[in-house]
Amino acid sequence: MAAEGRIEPRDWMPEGYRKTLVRQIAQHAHSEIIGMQPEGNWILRAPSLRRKAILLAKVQDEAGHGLYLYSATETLGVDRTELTEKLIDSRQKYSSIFNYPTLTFADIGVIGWLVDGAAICNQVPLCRSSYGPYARAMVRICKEESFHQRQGFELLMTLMAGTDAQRAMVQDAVDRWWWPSLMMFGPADGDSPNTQQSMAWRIKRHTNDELRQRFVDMTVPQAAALGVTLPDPALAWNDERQAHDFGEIDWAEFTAVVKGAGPCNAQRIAHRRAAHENGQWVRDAASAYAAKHADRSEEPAA
Amino acid sequence: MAAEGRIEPRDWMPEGYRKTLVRQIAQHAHSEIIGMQPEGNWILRAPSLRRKAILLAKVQDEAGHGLYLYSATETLGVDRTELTEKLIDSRQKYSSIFNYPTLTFADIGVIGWLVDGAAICNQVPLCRSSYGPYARAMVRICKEESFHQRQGFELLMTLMAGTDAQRAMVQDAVDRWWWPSLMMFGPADGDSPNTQQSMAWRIKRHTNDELRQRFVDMTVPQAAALGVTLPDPALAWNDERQAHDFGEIDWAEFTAVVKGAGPCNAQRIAHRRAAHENGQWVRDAASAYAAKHADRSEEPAA
Amino acid sequence: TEDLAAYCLMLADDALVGSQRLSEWATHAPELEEEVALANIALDLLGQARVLLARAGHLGAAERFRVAGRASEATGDGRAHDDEDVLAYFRDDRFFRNVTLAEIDLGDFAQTMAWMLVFSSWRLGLMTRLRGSADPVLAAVATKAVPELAYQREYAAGWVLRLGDGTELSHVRMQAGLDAVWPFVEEIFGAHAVETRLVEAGVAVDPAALRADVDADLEQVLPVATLTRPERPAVGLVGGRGGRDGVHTEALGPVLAVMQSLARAHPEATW
Amino acid sequence: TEDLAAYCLMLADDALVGSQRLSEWATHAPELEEEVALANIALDLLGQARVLLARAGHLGAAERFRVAGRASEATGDGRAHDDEDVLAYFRDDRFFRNVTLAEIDLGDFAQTMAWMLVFSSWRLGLMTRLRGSADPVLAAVATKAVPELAYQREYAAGWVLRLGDGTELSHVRMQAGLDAVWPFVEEIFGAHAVETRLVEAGVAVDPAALRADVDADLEQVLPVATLTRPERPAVGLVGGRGGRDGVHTEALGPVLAVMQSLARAHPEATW
Repeated sequence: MAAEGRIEPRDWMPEGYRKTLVRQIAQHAHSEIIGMQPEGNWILRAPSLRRKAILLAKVQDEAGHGLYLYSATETLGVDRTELTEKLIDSRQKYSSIFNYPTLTFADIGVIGWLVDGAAICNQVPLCRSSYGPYARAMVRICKEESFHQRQGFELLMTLMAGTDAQRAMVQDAVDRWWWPSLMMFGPADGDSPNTQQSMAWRIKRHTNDELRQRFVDMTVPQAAALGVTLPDPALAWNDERQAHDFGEIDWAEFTAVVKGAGPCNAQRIAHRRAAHENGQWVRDAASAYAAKHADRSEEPAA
Repeated sequence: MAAEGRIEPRDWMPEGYRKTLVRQIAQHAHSEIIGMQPEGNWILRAPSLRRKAILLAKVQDEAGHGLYLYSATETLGVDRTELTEKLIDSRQKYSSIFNYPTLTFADIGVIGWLVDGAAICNQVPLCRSSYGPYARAMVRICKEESFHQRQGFELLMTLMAGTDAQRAMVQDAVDRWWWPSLMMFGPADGDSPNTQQSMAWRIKRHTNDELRQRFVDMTVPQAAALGVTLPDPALAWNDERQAHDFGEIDWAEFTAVVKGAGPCNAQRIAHRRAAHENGQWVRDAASAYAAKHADRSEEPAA
Repeated sequence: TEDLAAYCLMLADDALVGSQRLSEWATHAPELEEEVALANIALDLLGQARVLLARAGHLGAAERFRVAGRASEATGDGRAHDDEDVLAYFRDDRFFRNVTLAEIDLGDFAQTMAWMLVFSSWRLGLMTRLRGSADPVLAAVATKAVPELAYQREYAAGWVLRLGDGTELSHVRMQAGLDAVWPFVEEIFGAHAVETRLVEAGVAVDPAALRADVDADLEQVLPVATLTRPERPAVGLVGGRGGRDGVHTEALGPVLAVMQSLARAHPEATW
Repeated sequence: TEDLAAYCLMLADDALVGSQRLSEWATHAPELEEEVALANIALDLLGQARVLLARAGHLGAAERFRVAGRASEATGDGRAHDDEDVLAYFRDDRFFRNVTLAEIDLGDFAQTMAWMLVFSSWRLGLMTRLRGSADPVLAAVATKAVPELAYQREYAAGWVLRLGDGTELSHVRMQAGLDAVWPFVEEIFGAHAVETRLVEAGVAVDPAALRADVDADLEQVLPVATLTRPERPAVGLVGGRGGRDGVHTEALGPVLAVMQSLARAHPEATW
């Protein structure tokens, strides 16, 4: 593994590697699926037909990402139903960022810009993941994510060139999403117990703090281009480090959200649970129909 | 009965009289309940808080009228549950007027003015119904109905004094509700088989055409005061008859709506059925609780 | 051109409102594959609506509502609202010309599939014929729409089969879904005066001709799906007027209230 | 007075949004008696909201939104919108100051009764204390509201008992309803800076003091109803801000979109 080769489904792999991988891919799949909700919240109210089409297509892409990723876990012997049950029973996690509400349409742009941007920082290295199916899924996903990120930024550019109310909407959204976006990189390195093992297995390739710094450095000039203020008085260029200094994350909020006490945790899980349970009879019908059909095709011709 | 005395619940009455009375009161009760739906459609969107309060109170009054009327049928030995089942199985009717949709807020005013107005014409004579409990319920109901009618008219006056869009809204609503309002008096006298018997029993006191004429004569000057046009080119004062002539009702539409093929018949019944069925567990719980409680109070003190 | 603009609005509104209704499924679908497919279909319909609304706008339909929507002078900097958005967002429900079938609550998944089978079968028949329209723009729109609608019809038919001939529960729900949709089917075959005039001009399709298409599809699917063709009265018109005249069901108002809320809160904004 | 206006808005919005939510029950209640009672309670809350909005408007709160709502010059004939309507209809959701408890989906009847027990118990405690406010208008509003809220609390408590100790099904639903409401309870006891300043001035009530009232009511009702006090985490704030700062749940936007749709379609009209 250290030789940068790829592991494929039929290859031998350490059990700890397999487990960690399943957990990581499942969390990523769950994040795509739960992440549809905050954006889905605005599909019916999108303020132009073009934006409606873009948003609908984006949410559709996320469902597609969920599909690839659950397929990748299936190559590791764990199926979608099992993982969905774990999700709705809160036995597996998803990205905590989606436990924040989308309160205005500017949030859609900011999610594209900051949240997808942070996701890309996290995910690009995964395209070189040691596990083949995951790496290949990530190549496709990252491509689509960066398309989404550009769309988000373009929406924000349009709003910033618009009315005062629209500009205020963007600033408000940035104020609410900035810190949660920084939290997307996870706990500080000193508090991240799994990082070393994951890096050794090349499931993970950079530490949380490294990625967070890269994101901040990338985002600051973009914020300037947009004309928005990032809500951190400590944010400043450090000439010595050749990087931006920034303020302390509210780790108490981070912990609360991770532990289920974020603004939308209960809502997101209840929504996903309802969709899953309300769809049970449909999935049952499809199975029953397929079984009947299989039986019939096995019958000898009369 | 011919002597204009009142029949009370414990008095002897002919079976035909009782049946006709139950049918009539039940239909009236159902009409109050179904009639809540077209108005309820605008409670959440009422364009001022004052109008919202008026509308909510009106819909509440209608539920109250339903309650009195079902109580009157209970004095004749038929309970609410049985009648509700008949309603949602389409075995009993309600006023066909409520099978038309409310498409704008002006419809709320027009329902008050025309529909409540027509209902009052139909109902005032019932305050002298030979059956005591019904007559007494009708006194109270008619009082509230004429309050509602005045509120409807006042809303229309306000709209007609408003913007062009508001005036257009009123005219459009009048155009849609005028003919259905005339249909509220039922088939022409020649086609109304039950009228003679009901009049003999003093359940009914005027023929359909008499009441319809009275309504037209009453409404024409009100329309002029409002500044709306009633959508009937044949409408004209007949000096000889000292009454208004008016055009022929579209009896085919009338028959279709009565037979269940109106614009909203299916919707109204489905809505009522859903409310009834979704409430079953609540009513069951109340009964179960009452039964437990009754049991306990019968237990000897420890 | 006034007739043509009205006809474009009719076809556009069917697709726009249907797309909005389908979009309600987003994040609620019974399976991820359905999530993707329903969004896909909603996107196809939205795309059809956009081209047709733009055409209606080109023909002058937007001017009337541009004022009503107060979206004119405010955007003097040249970034005026596109016609499609003026027509979608600043038009009141009484001016929407879709058939009422397009606006009904899609209810559960079975009802949605019943709805989609009828709607796509009907619109596929329409667009197939419209490819030969004397109006080249409509012909082009139709040519692009045909394969999209063929996909929708296949998708819906597949699910009607699976649900109708699946479990006992799904069979009951599928039949109930079909029954619930049925009263709104008759209206889609009635020709509005605008359509009648444009049929004579070789521009539009006679909706009456589409009954055979829909019947054929239903006859092919329902028996195999063990379903019964419903016998329920059609919803009546109001004084002879229906969706094509802007006389809708009570369902449309709230749907548009939500759809238009943000655009109307910022009438002078572009997005 | 800016603080006082904000405080009036808080108390008004709690009632207005709660009333709107309860009004969703109209024509859907499980029994006619409940139809009447729920409408009655919605009307009481609406009445409280109207007086408080008018007061907030008097204190200048409406001016800011009167422009935003474009409802000013258009009504130059003197029939200007009442302040209450400017504040109710032309204010965007981010400027509503209700606690999020007031805006949540009331779900089924059990959840509605759980919601009402908590909401009315809390608001009754608040209004009972507010009768002694240094502000005579608030004191008068509170005096009128107290018996209304006492009725609501009795009504809700009665149903929580009947459902909790009714059938097995109703017990499960009642507990689930209570569980669903629970995460939104903590927020109602938190004091906003405006409240803290007004408490010092003897004008407002400290929300923290209301916890004892609500706890006492729940302790009286839940055990008899055979229900368990839930142990679920409170919903988190967003960067320390909640409903009182205009940071709401995703539920509020669509509720207001519908409520405000008609008024906003005709900004220059009076009704």
